[in-house]
Amino acid sequence: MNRQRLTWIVIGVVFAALLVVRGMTGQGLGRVYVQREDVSYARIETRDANGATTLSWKRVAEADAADVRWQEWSTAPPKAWFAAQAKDPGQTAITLSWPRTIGLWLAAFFTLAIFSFLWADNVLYKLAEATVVGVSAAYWMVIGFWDTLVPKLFAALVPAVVQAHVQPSLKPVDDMQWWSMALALVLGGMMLWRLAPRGGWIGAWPLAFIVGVTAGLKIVSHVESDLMAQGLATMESVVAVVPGTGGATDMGASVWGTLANLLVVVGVLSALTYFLFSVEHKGLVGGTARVGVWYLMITFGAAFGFTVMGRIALLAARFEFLFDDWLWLIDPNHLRT
Amino acid sequence: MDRAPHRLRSPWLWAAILAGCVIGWGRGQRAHADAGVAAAPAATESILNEHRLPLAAWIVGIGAATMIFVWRARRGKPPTIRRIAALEAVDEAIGRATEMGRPVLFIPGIQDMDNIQTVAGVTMLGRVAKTAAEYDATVEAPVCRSLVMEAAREAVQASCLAAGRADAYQPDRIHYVTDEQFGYVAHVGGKMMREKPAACFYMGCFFAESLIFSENGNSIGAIQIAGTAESSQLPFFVAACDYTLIGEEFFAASAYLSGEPDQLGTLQAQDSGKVAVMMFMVIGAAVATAGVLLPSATWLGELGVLLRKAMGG
Amino acid sequence: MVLTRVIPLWIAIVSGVAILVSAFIRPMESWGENFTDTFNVIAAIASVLGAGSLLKANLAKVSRRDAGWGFALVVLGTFLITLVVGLGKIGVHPSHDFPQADFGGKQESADTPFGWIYEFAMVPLTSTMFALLAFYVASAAFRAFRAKNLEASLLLGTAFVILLGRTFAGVVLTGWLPEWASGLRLENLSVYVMQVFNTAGNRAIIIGIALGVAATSLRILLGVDRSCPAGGER
Amino acid sequence: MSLRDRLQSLDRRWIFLLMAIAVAGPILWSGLTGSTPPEQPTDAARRVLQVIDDLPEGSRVLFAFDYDPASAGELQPMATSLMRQCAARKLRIVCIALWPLGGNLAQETIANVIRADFPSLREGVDFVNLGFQAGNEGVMKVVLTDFTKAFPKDARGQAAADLPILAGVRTVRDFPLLVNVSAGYPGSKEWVQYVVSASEGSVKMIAGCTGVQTPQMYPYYPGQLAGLLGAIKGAAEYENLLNGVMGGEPAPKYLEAQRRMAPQLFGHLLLVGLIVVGNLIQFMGRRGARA
Repeated sequence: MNRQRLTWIVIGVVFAALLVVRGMTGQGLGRVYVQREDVSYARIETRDANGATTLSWKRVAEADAADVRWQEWSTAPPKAWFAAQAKDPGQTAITLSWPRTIGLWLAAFFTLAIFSFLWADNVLYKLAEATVVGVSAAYWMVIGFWDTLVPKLFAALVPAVVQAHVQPSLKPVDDMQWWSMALALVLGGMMLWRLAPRGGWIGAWPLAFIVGVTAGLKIVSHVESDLMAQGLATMESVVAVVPGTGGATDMGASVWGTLANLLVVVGVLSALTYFLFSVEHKGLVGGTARVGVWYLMITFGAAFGFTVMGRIALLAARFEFLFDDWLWLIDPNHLRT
Repeated sequence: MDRAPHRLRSPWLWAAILAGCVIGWGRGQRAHADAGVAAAPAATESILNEHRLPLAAWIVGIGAATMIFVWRARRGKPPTIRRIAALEAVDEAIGRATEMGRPVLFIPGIQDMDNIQTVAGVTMLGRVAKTAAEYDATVEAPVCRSLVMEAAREAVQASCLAAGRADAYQPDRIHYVTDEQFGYVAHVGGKMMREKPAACFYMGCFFAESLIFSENGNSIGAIQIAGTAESSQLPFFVAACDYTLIGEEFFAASAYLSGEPDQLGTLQAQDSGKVAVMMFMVIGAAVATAGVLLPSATWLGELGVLLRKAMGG
Repeated sequence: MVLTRVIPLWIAIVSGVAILVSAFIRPMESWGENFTDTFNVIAAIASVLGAGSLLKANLAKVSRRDAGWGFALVVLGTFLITLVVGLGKIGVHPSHDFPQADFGGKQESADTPFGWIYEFAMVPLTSTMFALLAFYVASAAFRAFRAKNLEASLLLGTAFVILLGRTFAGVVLTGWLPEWASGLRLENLSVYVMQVFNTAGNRAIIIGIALGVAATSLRILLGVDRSCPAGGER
Repeated sequence: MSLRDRLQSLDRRWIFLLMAIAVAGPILWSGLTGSTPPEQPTDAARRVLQVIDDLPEGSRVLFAFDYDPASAGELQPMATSLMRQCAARKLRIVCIALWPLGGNLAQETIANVIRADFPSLREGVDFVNLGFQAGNEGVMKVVLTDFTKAFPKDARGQAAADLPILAGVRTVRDFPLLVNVSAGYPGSKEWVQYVVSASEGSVKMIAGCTGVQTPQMYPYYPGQLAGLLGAIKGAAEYENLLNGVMGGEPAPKYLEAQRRMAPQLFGHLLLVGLIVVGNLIQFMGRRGARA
């Protein structure tokens, strides 16, 4: 047995032992409770003067009067279950949810499996990686189908089907939308032609369309909201006049403001000089470009500092999941006490 | 290359004709509206959006500069372009991968083809694939969008053909993983650790994954060259990669690597745009400052307004 | 040659120029917005190709018994299960607004199999992957943030000021400075850095990118770039 | 092997371990003891408090929820505290969302803050949730000319034009304050560009952003942006100030940001320490080479 495998086994055994100890002490750990809600709807058909019927639904309390019924479960805090059990040990209003409890443990397993990559590539990480690839690829395809194809493409081209099975409140689309969806269907079909044994080249046509339109759209948006807007923002007076008390000018603040404005203008110009391609960075241009690089480096340093904050918050959120939701070690939101 | 057939196929000519047709159609619509056929309130407005005229002027200006510099370049006046270290290193990185017998990893960002950075990234993939085909190195490109996969395959196939190595094109090396950002990251991170590519290229639109990729690449000792226009991710690439193309440099990369006079000409056009913006900023700031210092000179104020209008203000 | 090179080039040019011109013509201003929907639909249809690529790669691994073929089997299994459950809306209760529609329900809650997969597999996996960043930031800070030259020193100096200025540590370190020197307190210093240097740097980057995008677009629209994915010379 | 060599070739897993301890330790400490690290609010947070405090009672506030659950960890504490101050000041709160899941988050925030702690406020009169509208900056352009055209219904399906809270509202200019909690596009930057700039000073704006976005928002502060809360730190400062103003023992939900600052503080200190040590090694190496 090599050393690495031994390390893994020891870590695993110690961890499992700690889990067992945690499970035996206090309130235990890692359970999810749910509250059941019965939903019943009755069908109401109303006939107007012309004899046309409209269908509406009313939420009803008694299951007998309902045409459609189902159950919904929502998560209940463990303290609600503790309280309910203390009052009546036979209650069924709040119950342990096996699917969600298993899910919670699975989520904890996946969290640890991904963290294990920090140590080294290993079988747990590979398993987590395979799962996330399979699940997420399918997830986005399902979302693409139900949230894009159905409400956009099918709603435009086969509205009756969508109305009957998915969204009775669907409104008819205008001509422009119909044509853009018909175009999308044709181009999408050409893309799929790649799967055919011959004539796969036709897939290059929709790609060319997408690239062309993207180029046309982006040139407008970038020149307008970036180039012109940022240029405009720099075309302000460098001299700042800051009003002080009693109508006089606050000299100190004005000098500082002027200096700041001057530094901004110098910075923009010198950093832009750095981006010049057709001039060698020598002499005056080289010197200016160097100042530009200093500005860029300060900008990057600032971005780094701010980004780090968010990253630590994300890690903290994962640890909170492990300590709070799974291990029940801490209870910052008072869900159990 | 024979130029005669090109003239007929000159896209600019056709673009001009098309623009003319569209404007003509627009005018027809307007006449239609004026005749009361479609009496919409908008009928009183001009068909052309005058508020956007400065924008149109800027785009036409940059377009004209591009045409002029491309034309000059074609006439045998190739521009001189400064050295971009990151791009000089591309050949070296691919060469090293060939020597070590390990693959080259190319990530064209995590966005779809409707992002211009992805388009630029896929174009760069074509360039890298061409060099790799010449050196006989393999390029692996896992992608996270189906359309990007198709576009990347197109580009790589074309490059292999251009390098005279049609056999080097293996579509399965460019494969789709998942649309999900961190599912993709999990896969690429694991792949890097297992296959240990010798050179890693990150060219496109990146978000949080920039540092995960570049730190993993660093730990396996790969040469890393990155390029992106996402300013929030630039610090991480600058810190963790060997070379980084910053913002505009990334968009210039494909033209630079092509070495074709036409394409280098477009870089000069980019520069002339930059100089124009810089001049507007200097004059605009100077006029605004003078306006504050000499409040009595009303013509300065008027000039300032005019300059700001030219910038869409 | 014509079908594979010339026509795609022309499709790109014509569609691009049309959308560019439409931005300036009032009745056509909505074209660009409509394109978003068109694109999303094409991308959703094209996901069939992505699924094909994923299935092919993993089936090949399984059938060749490559190293790690078991994991390829996990990819296939989880992919197919999620796809079937999600597309079929299996176990989804009807919608409250129109209970009669058999596919009208939403599958967001953990009540439904698809929602369960999302909440207990996808969320923990992806958000933990995201959280790994905190570790990589730490190792990059140790390894890469070295004051090798003036440029690198500026980068790390700024990062330092921001990092310290954004916690209580900054207050402890420089809070004792008297009022007249309050500008040098870390929290105020970080605000100046942001307002002056960061503004200038970002502005230049943004303008540069805008020009880069314009030039890239023009290379496509004028047919100069022959290696872009829109066909052209090979 | 000298200390320098050992540090130079330090396995990065030791750094990972230090990071794990620096983050996990404070979470456990603050979770078990219930205490939070001390907080000293900066001017930026004070200014946010002041801007809301300066509004006369009954003023309308447009509250835009432009984020989703993925960034709720960083932004929810801000949204909670901002809504709490608005409700306590008896401002009339109109919630909207340009992110699909933002509407749900607005609903949750209303339930957590207004329904739980300000039960006397009436929906439709003192607060309302108009839900999500698709269209990104297109929606912003519409609210500049016709507010109820962009948001025709509230979350319960009632026509916005009939709601007492919106009586007399024509455009976004009828809201003296815009509060935006944002995680990206569309968000604070677009609200400034399209709405605040176009309103010629009649709309003041407070933005709460993620850490990644904050550097991009600073160019607008304190000009077009009246207040800016950056990342969890900004939220913690503001939360601390507000708890001081409100008095009494704050509920756990009003301490969320400050609790989250505990791992931040140690994480940042570790990073600073790592940078210092890394540079010391570099410095020692340079001296050694010269000798």
